[in-house]
Formats: sequence, C-alpha cells, structure tokens
Amino acid sequence: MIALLRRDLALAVRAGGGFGLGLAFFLIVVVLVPFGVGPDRSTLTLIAPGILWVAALLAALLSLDRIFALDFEDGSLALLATAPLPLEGIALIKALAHWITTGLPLTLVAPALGFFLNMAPDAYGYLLVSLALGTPALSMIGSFGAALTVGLRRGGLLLSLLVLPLYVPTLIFGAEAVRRGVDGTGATAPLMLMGAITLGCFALLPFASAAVLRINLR
Amino acid sequence: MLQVRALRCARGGVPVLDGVSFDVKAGEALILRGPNGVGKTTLLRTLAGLQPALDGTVEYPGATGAYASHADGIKTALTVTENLTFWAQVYGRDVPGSVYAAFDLDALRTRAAGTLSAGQKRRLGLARLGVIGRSVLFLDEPTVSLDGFSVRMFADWMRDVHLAGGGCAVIATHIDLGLDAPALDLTPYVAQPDADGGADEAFL
Amino acid sequence: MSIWEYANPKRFMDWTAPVMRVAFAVAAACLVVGLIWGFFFTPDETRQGSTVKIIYLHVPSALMAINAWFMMLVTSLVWLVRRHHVSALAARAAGPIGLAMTVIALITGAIWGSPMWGTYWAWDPRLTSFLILFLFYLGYIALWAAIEDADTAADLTSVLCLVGSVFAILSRYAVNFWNQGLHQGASLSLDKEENVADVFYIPLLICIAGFVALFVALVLLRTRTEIRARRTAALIARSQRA
Amino acid sequence: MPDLGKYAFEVLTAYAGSIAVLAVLIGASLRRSRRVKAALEAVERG
Repeated sequence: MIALLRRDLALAVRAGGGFGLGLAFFLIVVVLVPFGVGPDRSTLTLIAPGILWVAALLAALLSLDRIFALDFEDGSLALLATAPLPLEGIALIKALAHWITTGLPLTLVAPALGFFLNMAPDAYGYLLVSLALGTPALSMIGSFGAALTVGLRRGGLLLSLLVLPLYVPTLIFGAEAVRRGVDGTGATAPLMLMGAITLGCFALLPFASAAVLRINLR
Repeated sequence: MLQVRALRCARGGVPVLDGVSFDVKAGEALILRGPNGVGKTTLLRTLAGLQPALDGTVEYPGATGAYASHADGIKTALTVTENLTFWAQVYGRDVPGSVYAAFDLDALRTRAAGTLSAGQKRRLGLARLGVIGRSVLFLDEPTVSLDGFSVRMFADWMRDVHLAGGGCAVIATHIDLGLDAPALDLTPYVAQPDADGGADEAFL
Repeated sequence: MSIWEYANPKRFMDWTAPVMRVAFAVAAACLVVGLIWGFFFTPDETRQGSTVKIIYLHVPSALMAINAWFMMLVTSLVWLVRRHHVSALAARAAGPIGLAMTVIALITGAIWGSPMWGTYWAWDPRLTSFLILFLFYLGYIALWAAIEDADTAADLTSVLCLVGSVFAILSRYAVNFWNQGLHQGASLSLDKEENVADVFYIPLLICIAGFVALFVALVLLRTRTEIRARRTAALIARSQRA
Repeated sequence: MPDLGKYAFEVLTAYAGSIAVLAVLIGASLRRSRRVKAALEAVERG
C-alpha cells in the first residue's frame, strides 16, 4: 500500500500531475473575492474565514475526479483490484494521496492568504487547525464521490453535485470554529465535532468506496 | 491447479456463457478460442474475480491469480523501471533482473513509458506478469500489437519460465503461440437467449 | 407465499393496480376535506393572524419530505440485501416525489415565517436543513439518470442513499449549531405540551393522512411506470439478442 | 371566503405555490405513465 501512495505522490508531482492545480485555483479564488465583494476592510475581515474555507473546499473538489478516473482508463484500477491489496486500502490510500497533494498544501497556504482578506490576527491559528482537521474529511468524502462516478460519462459534473452536500457539515464546523475562535466564544466544540466527522469518514467511507469500486469494475 | 465447474457468467446483466467446465493442471496452458463477442473477456474477468459469476464455481489456490487485459495499466509519466518496481512492491517482491532480458526491455529501462511504442508498451505490460510472480494467469489477447519476434519471445517466456516453473495460464488469443496447449472453443457454451439469471429475467 | 413473493414484478403489478386507485381516492378525499376545513373553517391564530393556515401544507409536506427519504433508505437496503428489482425501482420512483415535497415544505416554510422574520428567506436551521435535503434529492435523481445499466444504477444509488442519510443527519445538527433556531416549536409533537390548539389539530391530521395517501399513490404509480419501462427495455434487448 | 387580513397575499401564494408543485408532480407522473404504457404495448404487440 505504501508503494501505491509513493507512486501516486510521484505521479502528482510529475509533469501534468496537477499538483499545483489546486493551489493555483485556491489562490485565484481568494484573490478574486475582494474584486467581487469590494475592498472595504471590515467586510473582508468578517468574511475571511468563510471565504478561505469555501475556496479550500472548491480547490479540493477540483481535483477529485482524477483520483480514480486516470487509473480506470489505463486499466491499472482493474489490475489493482486483482492485486493482494484490499480495495478498502486502495480507497484509503487514494484519499490520503489526494489530501497530501491538495488538502495539506491548502492548509499551509491559507493563513498566508489571510492577509489578502485582512483576516483578524488571532484567526490564523484557528484557521490552520480547522483546515488541518477538515481537509482530510474533504479528501475522503471526495474519494467516495470519485469512486461513485468513475467510469460514468460526464462524471466530473455529477461528482460535484453529489459531493458538495456531503461537505456541508465539515464546512459549517470548520468556518464556525474560526469565527468562534476569533470572537472568543471558544472554538473547541466545533473543532472537536469536525474532528469526529473526519475520523468517522476515515473509519467508514473506505468500505463504501470499495463497495462502489467493485460495482463499477463489474 | 485451476478447476472450473458449470460456470455461468454475464455481461451487462445478460448471461453470455453457461455451463463452462474445465481443468488446467500445473505447467499447462489453455487457449480460449471463439469469435469476438462470444465472451472470452467476460470469462477471464470472472475467473480473475473482477466480476461475480452467476452460477458455478472457480477454484485455484488462494492469492495466486493475476489478470492482464488490453489496457495494461502502464503509467506514462513513470519510467519502465519505476512501473515494474511499483508492481513488484505491490506484490511484495522485487524485480528479477532476468525480466528485462526476457521481454527485450534492457535498452528502455530509464525511458518514460509515455515515449514507448505500442509494441514496447505491450511488452512492458507482459513483463509485469514476470515481476509479480503469480502462478495462475488470466491473459486477454496478450499478443495484440506485438510483432512476430516479440510473440515468439512471449511464448518462450511462457513455456520456459512460467509453465516450466509450475504455473498455469488461461489465454484468450487468435494467434498460434506455438505452445502445445489444448484449446477450448467457447462457442458450444454460449448461453441460450432465455437462460435464467440475467438481470432482466424478472421482467420478462 | 412469503412476503418477498409480492415483490415479484408481475405479481406487484397485479396487486398494486387496485391499491393505487384506492390510495388516489383517499388522498383526494382527505386533501379536499382537510384543506377546505383548515382554510375556511378555522379561526386566525392570535399572534400569527391568517398565516397559520399555511400549517396545513407545511407540516404534512415537511413530514413527507423526510419520510420519503427514509422510505428510499429502506428500499435501498432491501435492494442491497435481497436484490429485489421492485424495491430498487420503488426507491427511484420516490426520489422526485420527495423532491417535490421538499420544495413545498421550503415554499410554505419560507412564506409562513416571513411575517416573523421580516424577509421571505431566513437562514433558519430547520428550513435550511430542508434546503440541504433538497440537494441530496437532486444528487440522488441525477445519479440514477447518469447510469445506463439498470442494476449498477440501483447498486450505486443505494450506496449513495445510505451514505447520504448519515450526512443528512450530520447536516441537520451542524445547521442547528450554526444558527440558533428561529423556527416555531414543533407544531405536532407527542411529548411536548405546547401542542397546536385542538381546533387546528383535526384538519391537520386529515391533511397529513391526505399527503401520506398521495405519497403512496404516486410511489405506486411511478414504480409501475419504472417496471414497465424496465420490461420494455428487457424485451427490446432480448429481441435484439435473438 | 375567510377574511385573511394583512397576510392574505402570503397565505394565497403559499397555497397556490404548493398546489402548483403538486399539480406538476402528479401531471408529470401520469403523463410519463401513459407514455411508457403505450411504448410497452407497442413492443409487446410489435
């Protein structure tokens, strides 16, 4: 399984691997927001955590359909399915590879972009922690969505329609954690709940993804 | 080594083959014959466990099966060696030096798979079989887009390395591989149009 | 003959024909009586004035929106476990009906709250969770439409329904956490004492019965259509093969 | 016609909207049912 992770990471970093894709998209979305919302600093400060969270979520969504589609087209998914690796493990590793190539860089870059949006000074810590806890869930749920739509025509569009509603709890708790962290009403509750959702996702979704992969490989 | 009893398999919910039974002993190969669309690929995918059989049983020693199809699962961004090393690690083995010679890939070791010709890619796909060390092979048209010389090379590897080493294989192909292996024509096993077990059966 | 025999498509078609007609009749009767009684013959409520009359549409549709998804969950499980085609087709049939019920719940809920909230749409937790449920229905129906092979579609949508249900419940609590409630307390709950006054109570029950009957009738109608469509496709496929 | 007071517009819109959605749902379901039944009979006869 580690071999699969290493291979996916190598593939993502290689030319055309799409490593920078999510980051570039995230940067552009965050930079575009003030153009849309207006340069007024106080409004920007107010919406900064939400914007960063939604931008991170969309950036993760962008590269989801690559998780299984590439392997499905060139046949390696079928070969992996007959390899000694459990499909659940493959789904987990694919989600982890997606997180390392998109979720993690987003989490590290997000605070830096906070300056663009004139984010409140003490929000940076909460933003970092909430993204660190939340983005893995985005990858795991996304990996389930990707497995669900692999092999379908126009799967990419359908993937976003299926996955975005599933992102709602993580998004709400993530953004709320930062807001409560800033206005001092204690961010531990939302962070804990989001952590619970992430753990839940990693515990259960690989089985759903594997079941769905088996169906799609039939 | 491989026992198949009264197997019925379906494609897209429609029974394609019915009552297929055969045995393949260690060191033996079986060639699947029959017109295109008769169900060779479906049978091989069922044998490899990629899709559940509607009826009947397939038995071979656990964790010794391997499947190889037209799409040979090669990552174009990785080099030949990286591709083979990946598959070796997935199966918990390391790449035997002899495999490069057996499939004439010595000169291409560090070439990115994307830059290979169709024949070279096909040889890399087959080299994977040499690397993963699985004894029961299910091969779907392994020699497509291979020139005469490479076909003989593959047949030699199959006879001298794989079968001699106690492995067995079920191969769907139209080309004569020069292996003295029994052939099984699937035409008599084609399922009748109203064979039961199909997905739509309840509605007819 | 075990209960599962009733799920055989041919037998299902036979026994549901009369049941469907009865369900439509009951639905029509209950809705007409309930709505007219509630609309014309109940007084205005002191605080809300006449908007309380919207209760006769909002509560039943909200109930049905949630129960429709629950029914889809059960039929999906039956499909995954027992592989009964009718069960999967019933789940597919219930999708659009649940979607319509959610839309009605959203419209009536937003309008009912507008005098209190001062706007036509307020991000009230309960109303917002119906909005999320609406997205789930949309995704479910879209997935059915995106897949050609009937059995694969049934399998994939069933798994989506299972996973979706867990996230729907999570969203329900997340939304509560995100915005304290503006919603009126449960108008119809068994435990709490501040139940809706009796004079509104009876027509409400009739309306709920009407909506339930309408749901059953529509599910039967749409499931029968799905079975016929599936049979047509099967016959065409068989004739091509022969 | 009951005196709906100042919320007449709201109540009527809610009722009209809901009934419209129900009408569309029932109408579409019935139309599709008829179309599919006809297609099936055509195939069974044909």
